[in-house]
Amino acid sequence: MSDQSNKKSLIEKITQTQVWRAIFRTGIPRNRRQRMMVMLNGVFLHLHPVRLPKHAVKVKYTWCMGGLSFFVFLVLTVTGILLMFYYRPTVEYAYGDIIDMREQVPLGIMREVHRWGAHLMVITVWLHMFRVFMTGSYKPPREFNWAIGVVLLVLTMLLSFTGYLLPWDQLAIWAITVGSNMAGATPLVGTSGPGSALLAIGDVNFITSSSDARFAMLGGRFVGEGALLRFYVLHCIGLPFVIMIFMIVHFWRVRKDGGISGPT
Amino acid sequence: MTQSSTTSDPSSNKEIKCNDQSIDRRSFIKWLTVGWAAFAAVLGGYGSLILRYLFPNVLFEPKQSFRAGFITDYNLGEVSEKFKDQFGVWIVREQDKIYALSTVCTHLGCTPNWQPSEGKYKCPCHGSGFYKNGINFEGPAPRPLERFKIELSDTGELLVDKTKKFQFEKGEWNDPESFVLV
Amino acid sequence: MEHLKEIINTLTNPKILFPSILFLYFFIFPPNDYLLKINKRLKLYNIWTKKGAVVLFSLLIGFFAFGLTDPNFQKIVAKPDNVPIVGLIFLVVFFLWLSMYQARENDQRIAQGKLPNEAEDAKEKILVWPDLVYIEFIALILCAALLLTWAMVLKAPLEEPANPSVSPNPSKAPWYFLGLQEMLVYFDPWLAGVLFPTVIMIGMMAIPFIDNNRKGCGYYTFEDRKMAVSIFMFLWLVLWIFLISTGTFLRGPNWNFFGPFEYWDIHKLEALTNINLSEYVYMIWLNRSLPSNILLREGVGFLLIALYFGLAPLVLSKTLFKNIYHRLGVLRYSVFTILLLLAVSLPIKMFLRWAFNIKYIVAIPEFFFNI
Amino acid sequence: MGQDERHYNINKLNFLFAIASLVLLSALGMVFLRDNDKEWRKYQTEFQTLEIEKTRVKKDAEEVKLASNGEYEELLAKLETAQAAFDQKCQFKELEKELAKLQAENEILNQQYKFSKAEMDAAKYRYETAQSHHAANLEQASTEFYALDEKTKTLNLQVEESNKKLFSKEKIIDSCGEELENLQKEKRQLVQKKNLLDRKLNKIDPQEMSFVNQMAQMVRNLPVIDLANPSLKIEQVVLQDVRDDVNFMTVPKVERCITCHLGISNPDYKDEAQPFKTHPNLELFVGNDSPHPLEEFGCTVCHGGRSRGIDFSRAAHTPASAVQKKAWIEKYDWEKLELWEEPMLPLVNVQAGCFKCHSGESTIKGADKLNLGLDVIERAGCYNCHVIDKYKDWPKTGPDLTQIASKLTPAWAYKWIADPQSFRHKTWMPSYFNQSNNSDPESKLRSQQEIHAIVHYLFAKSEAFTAEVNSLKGNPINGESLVNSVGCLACHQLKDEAQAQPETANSLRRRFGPILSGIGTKTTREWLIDWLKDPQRYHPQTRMPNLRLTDQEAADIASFLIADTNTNFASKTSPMIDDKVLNEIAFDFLKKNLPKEKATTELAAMNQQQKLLFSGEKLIGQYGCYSCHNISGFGNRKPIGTELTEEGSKSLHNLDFGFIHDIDHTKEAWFTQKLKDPRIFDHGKVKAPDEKLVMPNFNLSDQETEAVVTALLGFTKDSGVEKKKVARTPDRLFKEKGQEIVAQFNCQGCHIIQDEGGAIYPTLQDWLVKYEGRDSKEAEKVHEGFNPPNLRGIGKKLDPDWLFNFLHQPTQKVRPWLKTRMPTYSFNVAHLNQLLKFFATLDDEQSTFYTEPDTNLSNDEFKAAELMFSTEVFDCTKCHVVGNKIPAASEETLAPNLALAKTRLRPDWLIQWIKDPQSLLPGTKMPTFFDPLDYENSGPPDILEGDENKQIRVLRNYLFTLSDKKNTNSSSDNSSSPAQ
Repeated sequence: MSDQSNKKSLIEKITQTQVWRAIFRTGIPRNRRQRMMVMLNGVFLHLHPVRLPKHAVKVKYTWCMGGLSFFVFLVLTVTGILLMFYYRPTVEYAYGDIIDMREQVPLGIMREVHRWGAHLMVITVWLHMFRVFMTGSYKPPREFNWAIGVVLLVLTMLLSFTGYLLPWDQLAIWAITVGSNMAGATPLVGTSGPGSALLAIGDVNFITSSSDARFAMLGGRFVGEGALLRFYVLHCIGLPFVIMIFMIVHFWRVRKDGGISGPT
Repeated sequence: MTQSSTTSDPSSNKEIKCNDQSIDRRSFIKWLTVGWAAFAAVLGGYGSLILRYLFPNVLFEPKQSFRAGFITDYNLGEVSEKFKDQFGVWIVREQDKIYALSTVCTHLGCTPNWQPSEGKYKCPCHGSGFYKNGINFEGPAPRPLERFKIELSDTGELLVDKTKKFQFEKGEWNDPESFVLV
Repeated sequence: MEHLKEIINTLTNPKILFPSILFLYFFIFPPNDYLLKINKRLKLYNIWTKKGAVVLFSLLIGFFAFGLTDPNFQKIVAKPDNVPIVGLIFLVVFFLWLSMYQARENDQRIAQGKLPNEAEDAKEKILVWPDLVYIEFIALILCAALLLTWAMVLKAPLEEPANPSVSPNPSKAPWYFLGLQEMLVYFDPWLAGVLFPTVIMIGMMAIPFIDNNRKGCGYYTFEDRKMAVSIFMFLWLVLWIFLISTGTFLRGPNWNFFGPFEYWDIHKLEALTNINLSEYVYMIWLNRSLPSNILLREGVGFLLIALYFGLAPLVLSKTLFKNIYHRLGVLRYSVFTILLLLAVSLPIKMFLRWAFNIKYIVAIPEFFFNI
Repeated sequence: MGQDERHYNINKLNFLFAIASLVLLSALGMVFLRDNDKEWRKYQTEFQTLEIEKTRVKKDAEEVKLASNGEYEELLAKLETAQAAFDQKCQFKELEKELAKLQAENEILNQQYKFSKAEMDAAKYRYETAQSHHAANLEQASTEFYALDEKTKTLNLQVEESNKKLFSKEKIIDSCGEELENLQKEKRQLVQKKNLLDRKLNKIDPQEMSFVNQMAQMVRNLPVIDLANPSLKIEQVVLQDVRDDVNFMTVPKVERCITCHLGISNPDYKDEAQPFKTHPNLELFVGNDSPHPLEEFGCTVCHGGRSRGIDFSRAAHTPASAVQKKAWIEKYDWEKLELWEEPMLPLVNVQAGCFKCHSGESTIKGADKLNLGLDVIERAGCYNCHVIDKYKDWPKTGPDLTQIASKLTPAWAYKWIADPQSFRHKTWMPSYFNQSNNSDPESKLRSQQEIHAIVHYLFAKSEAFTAEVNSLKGNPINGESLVNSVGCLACHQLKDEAQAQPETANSLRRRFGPILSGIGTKTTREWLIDWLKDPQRYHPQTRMPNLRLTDQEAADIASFLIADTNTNFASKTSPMIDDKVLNEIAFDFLKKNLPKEKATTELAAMNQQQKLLFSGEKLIGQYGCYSCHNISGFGNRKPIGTELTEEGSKSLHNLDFGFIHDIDHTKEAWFTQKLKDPRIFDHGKVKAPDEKLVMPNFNLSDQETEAVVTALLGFTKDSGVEKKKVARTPDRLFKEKGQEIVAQFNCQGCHIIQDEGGAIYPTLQDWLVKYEGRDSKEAEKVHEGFNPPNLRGIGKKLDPDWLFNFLHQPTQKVRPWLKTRMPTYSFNVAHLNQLLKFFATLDDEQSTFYTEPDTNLSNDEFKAAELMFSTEVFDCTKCHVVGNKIPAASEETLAPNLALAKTRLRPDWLIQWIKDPQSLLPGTKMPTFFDPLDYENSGPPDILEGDENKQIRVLRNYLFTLSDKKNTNSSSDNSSSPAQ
């Protein structure tokens, strides 16, 4: 008996310490005020407003796809960071490291989660876009945020595309070869694009296989060491950095444009 | 609220300026222009810096071009297999020109063999046959073999550059870079 | 059984499948009142009921269940990298139905003079804690569970080590770009790979600025914004999801078409010879050699292109798009029609290729300029 | 806060903003400017100008050549007429129209064919699948296919017909222009060189370019734009097989030297200044056809330096001299590249680079300095104290001291150890005493006692040895002649020259054994006679061979050598034994192992003899005397020096520069200093006598020092070049092992092997003048006849059994007129087999055995052979010795003993030799009887039907009979063929 009362008071004691209260300002949200405060005070929960019209809470309306996209992005970030501990982006090691991720790396599932997560994110982002279109949510005042969303969609696919090369298997280099050859056909700045011959003075051609758009993308004349490194850097640092900035703006604008869309 | 008061009341701002220092308006514009022009130039500079950084000064790729010796090293009508293993190229000397033929079968990418007695390249995988000049005549190969860029160096040596291909079906074999006149 | 497969194989040949989808599409998502009337008369609108859902999914599941008995189908569908696309098909169909179901309900309410469901709901405000937060929490837990299970069941694919001298047949781009790769069959890379993606991106960003219909914001509806939904569905479902599925499941070795139950025979041959418009004009109609002057040679092609993008908007503004022209104004209208014409150029080019073996309308390979 | 809630004056902020932006802009501008102002850009620009000049000159020369070429002018004229004729005759307006029409038709037909064929192929596939699946539509597919097939075939026929028509029409037009075309082709060939130069100039020379191209040349190298297609660019070679060792792994070497050294492989630039100068000896280095092409070997694998550097200092250039250093600092702001282990080798030591890959060879072709360094190391015996991998298991260089008492006196030994140079200036015995760290008065006193102790130990431990006494009285004059002729001078010199002469490989070969001066002061006649008769009796491991001297000869030589004395040395006195100092020495050694008190009592217990003996042993251990000499009691002691196998890779901070600050902090400077004065790094250090540096001074000349330093720099870790080393095949190992034996026994003192050696040759010329009374001109002409033979080609030439026996016991007289004797060496069976394999691999002779051909002769053949052999035809015995029969001609014209042919020569070789001796041994005296240029008619026409092949074979077979018949008597006296 005394034990139990002791325990209870222990919990109470803990929740009443200065440390606890310094971290959890509002306490357990039991009443309306506390439920509002918990949303207002938390840095992450603050993404949401305190109150919403009823339709916006319904899954039927939102499909939860935006939130899930963000969640999958976080999963990809975490798994991606873990994979980076074992993966070396060089033509000598990349393929072997990928094999090892299944063979000897503990729990050997991180790469699967990362890869399927990447596919899932593309799908959730598309469905999110679909939902936003079907509810007409791009209409004023949310035009700009729709544009941001389009950028995020493109960035998502670029992230997936850059990650595609990293296993350095046949699937990887040929998918990237097919993809990057298109860049070589860019008008004016691609060697096999229309008008590349125009960027020349006299006999000196300025668009060559080592100075065109494709080269800038691959860091070489064909998919090789340079491409692997470039795609790695873009995949792990460059594009995540950019997409995070756009995501911040996207979320911020959701709130600033009047919260989630609804009939007016 | 403070924000709105400053923006909503620009006239008072202006008035003070105009009354006190009328010359300042000109220098205001002047320095602002200079400042933004310089700043724009800086941004452009950084942009070109990043652009330039994407193009390395040297490449570590395996060599795609090689020296193939002198024209006199090749006998008339001969198909030289000297560079087949290392670079995947046949050097063919004809009556009036010399060219470099790719050793990749256009069907499924196998490597055909040169059969001097029959005067043809025969692919061991699916039996595609090509004439000496690379044109397909039997088997499943859909198009002729590709040719590579070939030119004379300053010293008169032949230089083969594999980064540039010439395809017959595109009419590229008439391109002067696709052969060297003897 | 085999017979059925044969029939499906024949039907899925894009030369048949694509036109029929195009045809059906206008009745399922009618862009104007006239077609809507037909749609309603045909009771096609009833797809978006719960009964319709049962039928739709029975068909879909039935097809896959039937298909999985076939080894060729199995091989393609069960390939780890293709699994997401199967999932995508189910998800898209489900959410398509879900949105249209709600749209249909709302449309009916509006027709009855009531407010849409969402507006009804919006009158009431709800605290985010705990309802929404909880829902989201559950959703992401389910999502994580899905991911983990998926990861355990299906190994991420890993093929042979990269080998630049051996190209697999077929070489496919990542699945989400297969729409672009499909376009490559009909357009030069600079169009399919560079210009179109850029236009798609810009066009998508431009949607809110072109669509000046104030109705239909914040609730599911079809009838309030027929035109917008119809065009979007055309681009998204037909030109994107459908082409991706085609590229994944129906494109085999040598980029030949294969029915879902067909064996991917590397030796399959199709008559794919085609011919440029200029050759048509000079060699077949005028019975002479091609002129050596490029402009003269490609003059007809250039003229056609100019007419397509110059004249068509004008004609349309007076005829079919009269209302739209008035609603959008000159600038919006021109951007809209140009984008639309670009999008429609793909089916047009497909049709030209299939019907007349037209390779390029303008063919200047000397400058890599082919249209 | 002001009225409008502002604090700063907005104008000021604008101004500041403008200034700040301008500052940033100018900083950014500097970034681009600096990047555009790199050293290598200047060099490349300079080189472009140079290249233009060169090309212009070449082109002008070519034009002059063309202008003076009559053939060319003629051709031009012909061409003109041909052109005119063509213009006149070959205008086929009608025909061309027709042709155009035909062409159109042909194209259309072709297109139809293509379509039909594609359809047919598809139909065929459908038909085939239908057939294999037994599909219902088989019939339909079949008819479809066959219809299309038919259609395609017809179309194909039509196409071919059209082709034919087209072809015939084209031929009419072509044949008309045929002559013109041929002429044009001819012209093209003539002016090809000029055209090439023209084209090049068009590309590089602004004067020959269009204005637009000039613009392009300017624009293409501007900042940022130079990303596209610059003419100035960093050049590099990536070497997969030559790798940089980065400790965790090796990575391919990246060579950028050619970014500035632009003319390095182009012979046109051999007279230009650096950095454009051509590399010397392109046939051996850098050139595409050389064994070391640039694209496979690069530069720094030999030269050292930082191969990725493209800045003068950062490439780790190293000046060759102080003068150059100063010049470089002025010209290039040169500074030593710190934190880089492998700076470029100074030009004087550059051959060190060869050793990386060629370490197995004893003489490296073209690397004379390195070879000299290695030779010095071999002679001086550096490897005795310092382990060097290359010289593992090499014999000790110093004489055996275990029986020293029979040869020397203690007094002589004392004086010798104290200062060997006072006895002989050029001796390999180095100086231990009176060096920079032991020449202060106190050390000098100590040194005296140390030497006493050492001498005492040596003599106390000396074993008994009795020389075989020879009572014959020697004739010194005869002795002198013998010394000069019998072969001593291959390894010895008679005179000790104070002045250092530049050394060559051959002069070092003649310092293989000690210089024979002052013998009278050194040893006794008895010992000497015994030594000369059989050196192995005194020292079983000695490399001094047995010359098989008769007693008289030995006595003669001994009395000649013993006559030479060194009076200066003899008159020197040695100091007395000083007990006090001796005590100190002994006590110091005792103290090391014992507590002080115990050491004191121990010392007190010893008498002087014991102290000397005790200290002597310790001192021999301390100085390492046992490393070079056999000394009793030092059987298996390890050498005392640091290992030198990877000395060249040693990090600079592992070299102790001590307090010496006036030399460069480089490896080569340290090595040089160490060799010049091995004790110098003790300077300024506080050290007990037994802690001092002990490396002795070899008194090397500057030339020798430089050579040794070169070799030391070459002793590197060879990681990274494995793939480029010559593969270590069995043949390769035979060669290397053989070369090692050749070097160890100084075979090249007498013989030429692999085009090297014959050190004795010049001395034989002197001998001819001095003792044979020939005048010097004649001697120069004939001395070849007295030289020991050149061993080129003996792998193919000599019968392996014979060679084996001969090397073991060379008693058979092949060339009886030679005064020089092939001595008897103490080769063991392993040596002999290795030598046999060595000579065989040198000549690519795979096996050391062969099958005996049929050498029988019919009677006719025998007669024919005799005829040819006789004076009538070839007159072989005019020169050739046969058994005892020595031709009457003067000695220098004599040729080897033919009686030995059967046992000595390989039958195949003999055929070749008779056929064309010059091809086997260019410059041989053997006459060419069968002219290789007109072989078919070269033999005597009336013998054996004039069949040359037969003549040669028969002659060979005849020669093989000579030993059997005529000379059975003669072979008896040199038939002491070894028991093997």
